[in-house]
Amino acid sequence: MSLFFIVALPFLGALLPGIMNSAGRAACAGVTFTVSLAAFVGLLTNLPAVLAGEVVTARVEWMPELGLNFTLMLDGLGFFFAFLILGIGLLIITYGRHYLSRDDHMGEFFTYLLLFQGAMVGIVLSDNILLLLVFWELTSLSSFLLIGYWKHLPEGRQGARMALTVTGMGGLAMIGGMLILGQIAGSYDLSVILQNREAIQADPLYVPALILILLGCFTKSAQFPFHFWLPHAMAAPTPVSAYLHSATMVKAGIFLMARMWPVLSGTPEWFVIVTTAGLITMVLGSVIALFKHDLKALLAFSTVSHLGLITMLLGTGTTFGAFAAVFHILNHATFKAALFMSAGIVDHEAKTRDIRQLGGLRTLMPVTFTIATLAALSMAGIPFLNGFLSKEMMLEETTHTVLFGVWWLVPALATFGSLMSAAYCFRFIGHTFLGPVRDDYPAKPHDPNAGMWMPPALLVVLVVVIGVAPFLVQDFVILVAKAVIGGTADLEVKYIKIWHGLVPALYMSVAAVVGGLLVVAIFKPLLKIWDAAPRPEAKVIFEAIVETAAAAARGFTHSLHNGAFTRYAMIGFVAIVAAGYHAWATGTVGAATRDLQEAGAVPIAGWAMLVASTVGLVFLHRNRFLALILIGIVGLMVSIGFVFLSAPDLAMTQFTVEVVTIILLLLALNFLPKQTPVESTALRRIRDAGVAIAGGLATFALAYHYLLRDAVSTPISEFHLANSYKGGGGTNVVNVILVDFRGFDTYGEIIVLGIAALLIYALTETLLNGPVRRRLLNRLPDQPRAGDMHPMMMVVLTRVIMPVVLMVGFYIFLRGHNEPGGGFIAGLVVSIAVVMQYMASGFSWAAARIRYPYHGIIGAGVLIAGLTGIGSWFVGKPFLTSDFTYVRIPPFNEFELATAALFDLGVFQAVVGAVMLSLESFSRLAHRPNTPESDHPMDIDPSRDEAPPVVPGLEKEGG
Amino acid sequence: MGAAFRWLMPHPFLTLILAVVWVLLQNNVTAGMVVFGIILGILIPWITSAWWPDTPKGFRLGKMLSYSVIVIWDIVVANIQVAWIVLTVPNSKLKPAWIVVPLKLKQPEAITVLAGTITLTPGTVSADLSDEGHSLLVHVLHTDDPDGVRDEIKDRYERRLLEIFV
Amino acid sequence: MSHWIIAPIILPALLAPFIVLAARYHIGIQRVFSVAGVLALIAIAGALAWQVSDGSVIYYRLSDWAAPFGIVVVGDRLSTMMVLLTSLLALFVLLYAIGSGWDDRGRHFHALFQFQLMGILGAFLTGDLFNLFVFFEVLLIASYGLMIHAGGNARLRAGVQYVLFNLIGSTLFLFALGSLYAETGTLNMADLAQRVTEIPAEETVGIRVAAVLLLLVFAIKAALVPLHFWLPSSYAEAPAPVAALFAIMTKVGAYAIIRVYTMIFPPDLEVTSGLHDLWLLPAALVSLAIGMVGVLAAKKMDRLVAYSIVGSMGMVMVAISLFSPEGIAAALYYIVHSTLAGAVLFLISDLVRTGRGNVDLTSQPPMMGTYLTAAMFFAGAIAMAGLPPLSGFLGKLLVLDASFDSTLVVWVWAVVLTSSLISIMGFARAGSVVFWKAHSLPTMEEPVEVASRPSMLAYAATGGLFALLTLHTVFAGQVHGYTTTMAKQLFAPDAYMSVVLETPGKLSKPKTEEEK
Amino acid sequence: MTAAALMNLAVIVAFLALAAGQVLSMVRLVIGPTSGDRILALDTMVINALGLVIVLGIHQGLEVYFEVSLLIAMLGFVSTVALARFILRGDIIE
Amino acid sequence: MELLVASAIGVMTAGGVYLVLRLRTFPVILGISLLTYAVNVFLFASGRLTVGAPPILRDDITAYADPLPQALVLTAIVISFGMTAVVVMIGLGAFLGSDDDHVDEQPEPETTEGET
Amino acid sequence: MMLETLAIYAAATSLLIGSGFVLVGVIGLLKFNDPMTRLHAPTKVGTVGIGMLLLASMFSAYADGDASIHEALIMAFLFVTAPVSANFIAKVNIHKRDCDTPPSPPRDDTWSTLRTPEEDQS
Ligand code: NA
Ligand code: NA
Repeated sequence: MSLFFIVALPFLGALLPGIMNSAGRAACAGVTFTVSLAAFVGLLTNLPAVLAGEVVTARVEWMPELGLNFTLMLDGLGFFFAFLILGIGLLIITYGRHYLSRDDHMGEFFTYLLLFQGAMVGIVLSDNILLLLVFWELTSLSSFLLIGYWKHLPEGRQGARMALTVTGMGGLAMIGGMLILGQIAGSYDLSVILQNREAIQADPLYVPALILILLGCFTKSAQFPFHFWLPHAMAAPTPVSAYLHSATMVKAGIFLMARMWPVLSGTPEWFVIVTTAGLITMVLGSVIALFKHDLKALLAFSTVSHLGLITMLLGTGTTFGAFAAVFHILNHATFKAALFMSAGIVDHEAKTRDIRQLGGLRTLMPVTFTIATLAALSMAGIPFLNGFLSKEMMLEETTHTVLFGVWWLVPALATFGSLMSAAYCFRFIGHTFLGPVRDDYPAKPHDPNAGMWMPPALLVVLVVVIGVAPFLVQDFVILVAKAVIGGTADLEVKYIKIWHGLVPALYMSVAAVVGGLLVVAIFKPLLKIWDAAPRPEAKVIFEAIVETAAAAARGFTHSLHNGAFTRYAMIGFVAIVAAGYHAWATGTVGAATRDLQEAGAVPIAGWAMLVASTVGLVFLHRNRFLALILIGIVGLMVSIGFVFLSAPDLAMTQFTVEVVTIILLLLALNFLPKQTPVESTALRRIRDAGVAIAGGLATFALAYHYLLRDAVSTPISEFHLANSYKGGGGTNVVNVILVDFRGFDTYGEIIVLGIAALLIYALTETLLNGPVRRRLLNRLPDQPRAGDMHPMMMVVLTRVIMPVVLMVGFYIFLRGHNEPGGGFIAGLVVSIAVVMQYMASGFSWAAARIRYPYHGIIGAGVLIAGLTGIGSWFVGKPFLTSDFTYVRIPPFNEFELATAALFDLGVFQAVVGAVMLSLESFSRLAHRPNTPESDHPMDIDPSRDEAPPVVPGLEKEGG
Repeated sequence: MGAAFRWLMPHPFLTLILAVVWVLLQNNVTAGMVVFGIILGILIPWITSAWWPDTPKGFRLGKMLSYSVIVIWDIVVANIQVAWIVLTVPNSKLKPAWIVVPLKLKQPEAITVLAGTITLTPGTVSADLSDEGHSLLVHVLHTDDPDGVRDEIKDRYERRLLEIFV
Repeated sequence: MSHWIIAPIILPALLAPFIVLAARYHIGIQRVFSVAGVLALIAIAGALAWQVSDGSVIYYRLSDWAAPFGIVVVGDRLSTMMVLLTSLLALFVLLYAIGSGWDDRGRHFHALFQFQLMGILGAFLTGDLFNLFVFFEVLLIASYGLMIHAGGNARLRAGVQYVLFNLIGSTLFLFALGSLYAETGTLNMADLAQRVTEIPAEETVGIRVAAVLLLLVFAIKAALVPLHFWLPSSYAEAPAPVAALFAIMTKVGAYAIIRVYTMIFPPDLEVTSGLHDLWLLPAALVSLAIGMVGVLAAKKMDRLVAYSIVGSMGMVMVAISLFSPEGIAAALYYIVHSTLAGAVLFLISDLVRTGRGNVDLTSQPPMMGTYLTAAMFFAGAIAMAGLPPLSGFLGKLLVLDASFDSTLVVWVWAVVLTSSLISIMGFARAGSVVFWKAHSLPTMEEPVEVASRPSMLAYAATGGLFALLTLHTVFAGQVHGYTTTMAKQLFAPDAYMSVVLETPGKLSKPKTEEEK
Repeated sequence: MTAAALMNLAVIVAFLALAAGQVLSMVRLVIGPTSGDRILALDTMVINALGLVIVLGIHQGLEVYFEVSLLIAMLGFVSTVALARFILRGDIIE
Repeated sequence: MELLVASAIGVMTAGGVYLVLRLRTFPVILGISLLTYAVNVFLFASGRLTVGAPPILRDDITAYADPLPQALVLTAIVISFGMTAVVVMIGLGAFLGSDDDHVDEQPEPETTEGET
Repeated sequence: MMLETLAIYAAATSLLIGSGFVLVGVIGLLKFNDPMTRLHAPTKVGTVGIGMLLLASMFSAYADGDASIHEALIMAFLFVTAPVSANFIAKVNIHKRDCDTPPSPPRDDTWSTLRTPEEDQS
């Protein structure tokens, strides 16, 4: 079967259990088993090729530019691991089907399990280190889900996050390492990288790469100092622990070290780091395991210890070490999975895993006892069981290993580790199964059904078979070991023997077993010492670190983003000025190319007014009404400046906008406090003033710089001046630019205005339909009010002047193309005319007489502008292309008809609609439906003295 | 005919004003401009008629013109007077006063013209209207004889306006 | 001249006023037109992207005036891809808004939505800097409207800050444009690119300041630290579909930086050397770090997502600031990813809100629709945290790979990898609290009043974005290959410039002919 | 004195008078003390600005400032009324 | 003349920045308005300063003020008007909802929960 | 030719007179010590001042050869609106009690500004 299928099957099959959950537990497990089995069989179909020494490959490109491709390969090492993963997987599925209770969501469980299985198979079959990274992280993710499977357990959630964080961290480090490796080798394909041992080890980046990759391996394989997450992952259901934390995932790190062995090993750095970490882990794990009361915790630390052992073997960098490591991987997988399942059975039956509550199960659960004992003895290194063989090889290897120049260091520690290992195995057997039968088990224990004990039993059979007849697997182990060391080095073939003679390893072994028994004998006093000794609790430390990190992150983030706009603005201003200054300071300043123009008294007076009003505004801004007047003067002065500097259109626009803005601000100020209180400290004001002055100096310098220099080449506006009349049909070049040369800008501009109005309307609606409404209705004026709402003089004047202003608006609109003016200013003028009417006779009276909805006016305006643009398509011209002609109809003078005028009409409409809709929305906030509405345009009208009372409603002609 | 005219031209005087405004805006008196001005003068009041519902009755244009001449003359004289007061009379010697002008005028347009005239002419500003609209409050800048000012207002302006707005 | 290239701008610009004019009281009709418009946009965008995929440049003269005198719209690989991305995002966001009923919780949602699209698409397509300003304003003001859609006090208060900060940004933009015009006398991007080369070495302050001010403007849009402060609150408080749409808005800033600082002020331009190439990368790294730290710090899921947007923009900017073809290619791949991932997370956050009434990261009884929502959150978190197998991981690899030659490579790698870890911690913490811890609490007798099961359409829309993310992952090779050609096109802007500057328009001959 | 010289002088005098008028009005605006004074001062400043534009038109011999003057004349009034209404009623459109 | 215009820009910018840094929305909006004036004049000045030559074509005149910045400023004025209206409205809405016109978020009591 | 020269003289004279009036108006604004009296100066004197400037503009235009009448429109605007502006400012002064309290009207209750609005009575 293609390697792709082997990897893909678990992933694709992962969907099935989730879907099949409702079909029943048997179906759910069945389909999972089938999927796994299919992959397993698929793997086996490749066995002949592997045994023949071939490397099976498959390749599909994914991201060729990056070098990340679906490149898979199957050699001895890969086969070995895949075999373990899928084979043990089948057993775990069988076991899990019986282990999970009826309350557990089995579909979810098996989905996660298959995802994990796929990821693991992916790791071991990857021929591309980036692809390997993908699967690597996938195992972290799927194990996160599996560990946290029992969501209601805090230990599960915490264990899951701890595992994810630690292995995630390692994974991220490994990304770095792998990328360096790929950069050195020039490819991310393993097959290429494995050929580049010399180049890689000679590269200055070898050490960083090595450290980063080992970080990944050590975290995944729970090597010191990252061993602490593994015991907490034991909160997972036992099948998970058995599968992930003994047989497969934790071995991923080991696998990777084995996989990269040809290129990474053999250097002093590798030796020191890997061996030391392995040795410490082995010793530490075994010591902790001894004192664990939770069966699974005990097993977990034993796993840590054994992984340390394997790591140490790989660290030696010798071929024999690699060979021994491979063999121990195999053996450990068999006995450890069996042990986990046994522990699970005990837990399942006795409803406790606490070793202190157990004992005497030998007679109650004979089958389980047999299985567990054989597996534990194998782990303890008792002859004729497979654990003995590989442990002896390990001890043998240590006698050739000299660390830090001390010859006895490694053998002594290894022996001590083995001793402790034997001790906890004996304790496991003794305190669980031996001793008197108790009467206080949480539940009455008995052997489970065959579905649960058969899987571990199968494994124990292997334990015994390999232990007695190691030659059966010898060729296979050699094959795998060869794959590890790669084609470059020769494996000094050693036959696996039970009896090597009286070699040091044997003495060490004996010492370990005897010592182990002794330790168990004096366990109680040892435990007292252990309990009394202070020792860091990983869980507490981890949680403290995470919570500290989170608290620090919170403290940092929330103090940085404290919701203070003033702070954000301050930082922004400082950043802008600083960046601008830096750009300036690192540049060159040439001589001025333009002369200063003389300024007469009038500009100076205007300037003084502008400065005075600005400064006045800054100092008097707390009086908001006065501030409004002052900003009005600033605007007025700017307008006058525009007039002076040859920009009549701008002056008109600025001035009209100013008026509308003031009206708008007055409408808003009606609701707001009329004074701004003093809240900031003097120091803060000084600081703000400092920033403000820096900003002012910056813009001053910049403006002055540009004003004294010409542009680097002729401004494009030369073209506009030259072609405005010829091509645009207008003599007001500014207007022609607006409606023709850059009509597209104007199109966007009126849309901005239209959106503003829609927004204001929408928000008003929202406010009036929300909790604000009540507040508005109950609002009392915060200042005394005069009696005359709609003064007569104003009303009468408006009657005459509004039509005149409308006419002026029309005039400005028409003239815009050739003289100052245009649709925008006209629109503002017309709006102001209508606003005058609103101010004179009030909102209700005036609004009732408006014939056109402002929404419609905006929409129509924007549409007209757009459709005018589209109109040019029909004559084969681009959007907004203008055309014009001159016509003469007596008695009128010749006049110009331009499509630009139509566009300008759209502008005009949009402006009128937008301004009016905005102002109307503001007014609606103040409008109170419960106040009496006037039927008259003015409050006081003596001509009504004799007139009959007006019937309300009749007056609303044209409304 | 009358109704149709009223509908077409709710405020004939306004139409006239608008036509003049149009010609002034164009800064150019041609036939075309005048015609166009009249068209606009009809069109715009028609659009805005809803906001000027009641047409003032019996407006006398001729008398209005002569009234305007008087007012313009008064404005010129008054301004010189006020300028003199501003420049020469010290604050301590200034004798400002409130005067109340009881109104015979009823039409808002008429009252407004009167109030406007008062503001534009000798040292007086129309400040307020009483709450039923029967008296006008006027502020005088400098006078020894408030009642005389009141009588002159009534005689010189209100009397004429009563003839214009019948 | 084919008119299709301006269709992405004109279509929403006509549709929106039409909706206002004809359908403002009928939410059903609005929905139909809005969705139909977006579907049409997708078709048009797809066709345009296809048309320029061979490396050609489509060019359109508005009002028939040739560049640089008139405004031109230019479509190349980059701009059309951004248009397509925006349209696709818009479809699912719109469907979500409809499915969740968000569009009916205030007025004018659909009109504002269309205008928002117009602004964004215009910004991607225009070839004129002042016109870019106008489109920025269009997209901003529409975004203000959408951001405060449906009102509410917290939202309005956040809205005030959002608007104010962007007003400062708009002001800065005008300062930058004034400086550029004063210095060069032109506004067209291609023309600018030509004119800056004429600036003498003894007179560089003008153009240097202009270049920096413009960069700062775009940096505000791209939420680059220390100009990012506007983002977290406003994105968190915005209605979810709006926030999801906003995921593309930060990319407008990134796009503009890519465009302007590869064509007009490329890294090898003498007069502006030592500016953006100096401190853009550090700022990007700090953004990435601050964003991901914010993920860990967040107390609410919507804030968490908002901070992740800051972080992912940091990542994008890291890649951009390498200013190499590889870096830009990586950035463009990552831009697509982070847009989709950010949007999807905002929608999921809203699914949570719908399911339990709030998005506080505190344990509460199980919500409605937990399983699907939890699964989606898990996937979204994987994408955003840059874990395999989704595109975030691939993007991260691309960025790391591209940064290998940078002098700051150690910093890049350290920050990228560390911030990944922090975000993993943050997402795991959040997911665990919201989705797992709930199981340890008793189920409520009566469900929270405000909680309800999200609608199928809402799930489907979210799922649709996931489908896009998946496609982005599965076809990562093809997409990255395309972004690589895109980056190459960007670093050889001569073709773009010659198309823009050498095509005659009304009353004008191309510049080069005049010179000959 | 020739007509042109007189005209030149007159223009300068007018400019100075208007400028002085602006500055003095500004003084009144700042010292107030009443709201009425401030509105009045602003109104005066707008009128003076209008005067400036007119004189500028005379000075430069350009017609194009007419529209500007017209607008100032029309709209200055509106802002004065709006400000006064605000003091009188709070709500300027009611 | 150039000095006057440039310094006016500087003064308005400084005033604007100072007001933007105030604590209430109203002065902040006034500050933004000042900044808008400053930048409008700046943008206008990018066409350099010309007295008495508005860009309205006349038969006998060849020199005009640069019309392009004028058109740009006009667009900018219109846009900033729309923006001002919007920010005033949103600010007002926020004030009406909370009776508080601080521009900064006001601190609220701390509530956090660790995940264990 | 003669007429044009005369027009220039007229324009100059109008300018001088106008600016004089403008100045006087502002002096009044500054000099008087009561809000109501301050109101007199600029609203009227200023108006005439600007009127003279407009007249100057008309003369000047005539001197330049293109007769101009549209200044009259501005003048009309000013003359029509000035009283209303003054009226509003006077009302502000009365309302804010910034001036002497006016005598009661003979026929009606009070001045319209001083009447407390119904909805404010409580
Ligand atoms: Na403004
Ligand atoms: Na703006």
